[in-house]
Amino acid sequence: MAELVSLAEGVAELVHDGDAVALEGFTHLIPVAAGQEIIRQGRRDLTLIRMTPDIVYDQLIGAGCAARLVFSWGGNPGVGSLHRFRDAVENAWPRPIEIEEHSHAGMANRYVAGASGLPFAVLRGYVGTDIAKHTKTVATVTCPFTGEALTAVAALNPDVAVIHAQRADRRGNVQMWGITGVQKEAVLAASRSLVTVEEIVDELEPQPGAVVLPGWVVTAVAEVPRGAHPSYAQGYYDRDNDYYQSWDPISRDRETFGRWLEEVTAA
Amino acid sequence: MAELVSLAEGVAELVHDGDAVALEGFTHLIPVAAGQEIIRQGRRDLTLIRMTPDIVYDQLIGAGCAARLVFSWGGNPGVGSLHRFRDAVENAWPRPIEIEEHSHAGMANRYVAGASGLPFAVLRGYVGTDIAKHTKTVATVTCPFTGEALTAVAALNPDVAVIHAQRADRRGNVQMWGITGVQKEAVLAASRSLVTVEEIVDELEPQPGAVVLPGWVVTAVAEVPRGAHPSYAQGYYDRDNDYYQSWDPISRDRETFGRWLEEVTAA
Amino acid sequence: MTWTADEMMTVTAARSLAGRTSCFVGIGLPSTAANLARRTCSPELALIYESGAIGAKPTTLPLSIGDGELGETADAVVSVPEIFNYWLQPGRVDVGFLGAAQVDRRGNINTTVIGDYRSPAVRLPGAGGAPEIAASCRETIVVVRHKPRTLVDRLEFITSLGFGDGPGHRAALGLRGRGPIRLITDLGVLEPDPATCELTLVSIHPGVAVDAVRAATGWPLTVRADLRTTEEPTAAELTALRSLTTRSSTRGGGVA
Amino acid sequence: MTWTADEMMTVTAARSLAGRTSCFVGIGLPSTAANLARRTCSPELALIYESGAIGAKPTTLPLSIGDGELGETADAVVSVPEIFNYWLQPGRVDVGFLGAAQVDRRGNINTTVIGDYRSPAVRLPGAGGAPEIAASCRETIVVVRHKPRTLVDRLEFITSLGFGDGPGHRAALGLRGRGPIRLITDLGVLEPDPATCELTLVSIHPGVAVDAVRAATGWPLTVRADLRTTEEPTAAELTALRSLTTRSSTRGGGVA
Repeated sequence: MAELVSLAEGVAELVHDGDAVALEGFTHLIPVAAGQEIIRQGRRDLTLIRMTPDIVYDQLIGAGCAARLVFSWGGNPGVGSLHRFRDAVENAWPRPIEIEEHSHAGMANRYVAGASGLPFAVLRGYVGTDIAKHTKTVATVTCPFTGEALTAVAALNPDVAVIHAQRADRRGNVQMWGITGVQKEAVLAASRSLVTVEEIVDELEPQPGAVVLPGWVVTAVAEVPRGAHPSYAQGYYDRDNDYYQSWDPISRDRETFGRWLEEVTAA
Repeated sequence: MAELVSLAEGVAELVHDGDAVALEGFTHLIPVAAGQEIIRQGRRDLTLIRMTPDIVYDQLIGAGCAARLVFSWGGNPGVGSLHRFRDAVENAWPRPIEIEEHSHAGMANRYVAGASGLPFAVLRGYVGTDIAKHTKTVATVTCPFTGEALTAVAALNPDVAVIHAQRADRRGNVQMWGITGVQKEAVLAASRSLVTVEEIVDELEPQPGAVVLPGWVVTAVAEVPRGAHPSYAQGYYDRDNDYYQSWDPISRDRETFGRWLEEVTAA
Repeated sequence: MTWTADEMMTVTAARSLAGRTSCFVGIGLPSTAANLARRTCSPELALIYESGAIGAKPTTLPLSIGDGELGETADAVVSVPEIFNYWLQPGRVDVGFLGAAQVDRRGNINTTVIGDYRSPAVRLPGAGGAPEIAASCRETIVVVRHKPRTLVDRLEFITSLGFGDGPGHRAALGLRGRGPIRLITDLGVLEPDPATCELTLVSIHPGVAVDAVRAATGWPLTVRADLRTTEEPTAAELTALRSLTTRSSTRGGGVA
Repeated sequence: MTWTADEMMTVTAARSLAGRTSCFVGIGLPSTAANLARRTCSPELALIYESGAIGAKPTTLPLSIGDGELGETADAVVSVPEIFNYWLQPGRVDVGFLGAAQVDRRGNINTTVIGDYRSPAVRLPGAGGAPEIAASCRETIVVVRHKPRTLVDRLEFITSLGFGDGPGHRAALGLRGRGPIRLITDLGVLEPDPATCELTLVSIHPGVAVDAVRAATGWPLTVRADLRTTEEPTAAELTALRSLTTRSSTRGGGVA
């Protein structure tokens, strides 16, 4: 059964300096509050893993928490660039960041392999592109039946997965619905997991399209209302598109970002 | 968009002599009416594919429709043996049947590979057992990253998949819920598909745990109320356990079975 | 309260699930014991069925691994590929609970054929989920009725691997689970000898003679020096078991 | 009715989806065109987003590929691994609709970096779903604004393969999809020359001069002898497009 904790406790117990951390969420249910708590607790040298690093990863990178980024698409959806991410890659500010880059299909299959206890996954991908030239986690595998050459990607097994869901019950059974992306795979692939939820309830009423993670595969659950803001939590609140817009000028300038960072860490 | 047809039309159009046919259903939603229509239309030399061949496969085999069986567990759940299946394997009656045998994990992954457009799937399976000695569709593959040896199974791509679902709408969008087994994979792996449903409705109301197959990946839909009897259709009717019991004596004896067959084909 | 040998077996099997978090429930006798465990020693035990039901809490004994009540009472229902790939294969399940047509002295299981594979004397149902349950669960427990033709010296066909040829065999094959740590029958409890991996009698059920167990075993049975007598079923255990089985039989049929 | 160059581009792109069953919608400009197509020439078109939404029917323009309305209006929402493995990879989707930071004369796409990969002049968002959309959809259509720095002679980094080095390259790599059959810009429409796979101008938008297109293209542009002029947007098309974009802008933000 998962332990019920506060967000601060959960991050303190489960996220350590140098860990490979996957904060997953595909536009919906992004664990932003948990990411900012990681900043607040001053974690360093993290390998940040995510298919779609957006604002919260821009914040973590700008705050200097990350030594590496493993990803497949990095941007501010609906707006444009992640300026802190670009500043780190283009100018090594505030520190150099190593990147390991994949396609979405490759990253998704790396999580699938990790969740399945396999060292690799097979897909049709990367062929004819320059992506594979810059990563060691893409290779070729030959079908033992047809002789066809296919692409192999190495399993992803984060030290800790952090996700946000709509609900959990008191035993730590987690329920999320709507676009649930790759969160189940991230939790099942990771050694530890922290799930923030909109609310903890007595009973999880069945919901159409719901994914349920039983408490015995989740390490800790923290109740964090609006923990996905500025992304959305279906059934709870909409995406705050203005926040995504307003992040652009904050992120563009190191000093403006610095002031934002002071406010967050002071909070 | 899937074509709406009668069961007789659907079987006549989509299931041909010599086809590889997967009638899938994992205890729940077994397409029994469709299987008996295949018997009625006198199909021959079929390769029957299914993880859990039960009564309806016993009937198809006893009726002489099958030249091959690809499977992972063959029995009368809650009762015992499939006597027509055993008579075919042990005594080549009414005709010899070739078998290709796997584990559930292997069969499930063969469907996954088929649905994914891959020639094979990777799993941890079959190791140390005698199963692989008797099939050509299990092999070894080496992880290009770790050098670990893993098991590969060949993709399954049936000519036609036949499944039963609770509902479809008039565009042929199919909705099923409860235990949905490997039916989605079977339909997506097959060249053609026939889906029998309890009812055709104007609108598919969302249901907890529902799997929806869009009409553009389904070939034909036939409304066949109680089409899964004696298995069950959650929300419609329960499993007819007495029928499973009563099948045992019918199936044990060639003559009794012969009389049952006459009744079905006369119907 | 008096009890039958089958009841003794099922109660003993249920007790072996005390303190476990999750159990992958194979088809057959194990399902009865696993459901009894949830009503006695292990109320929080997550029952996992190969049909995709995770955390099933049936009120009556399932007649098959895909009964409607399994899905309706489960914490989650997933696809069959997912249950094997995401849940069983990585080794996150504590115990695999298996039945068998035949089990040999090293806990290897046959559920495929008796006799030659291509022209068998008896064609059995086949593997189902057992080979990977036996390979991937952290530990497995096997439940069978104790007969010479069931507990055999060697198997003609290995469907699911126990300890293979003996010590080190599983590790050499890269299997992650520990293998069959216990064989529970209607006569007693057998456990592997640490040195040889051979199943030896560690506990005998009340009122059963050691010679009777020897006679019912297809190999020269080693009896542990510290042979115990299995604790009698409690009234609570028997009541729970009987209410389970009556309720189920009123639904017709019995467990495969 | 008058229109802007962007509107001409989007309307032309939408028209190219007439008669299609399914479209895998990449992030960016394509999303506007695909949603317009559902409101004009292709009401039954199944829009598939990499977030897992299949058959999405948003009433307002999505601001991202994972907007709530995509899931709420979809025929089915599946996991991200499933959308790539079961739906995109087997080649069951008719058209892949892609944007690009740069596209070369053979339809290869760069969305990764400008300059050296390890110390780039400009770091772009990266691949996302595009490499496999470009590889696996039966056909792909690319939509970009026509600028010399966008339509370039050669790419420093190929993120998604078009026709590679030219005829036969895709087949040699075992790719199943036909590749980029059309490049639609705010100036005209380019299609691959069957012999060379080089993108050539087949249609020019009303009021645009061929020299202007040449000047905005990073390679010596071949103009087809049978150059057509693109049909003007109809009032219905423009009304549908404007209602889409207004409704969306009232929600703040624009499409990435």
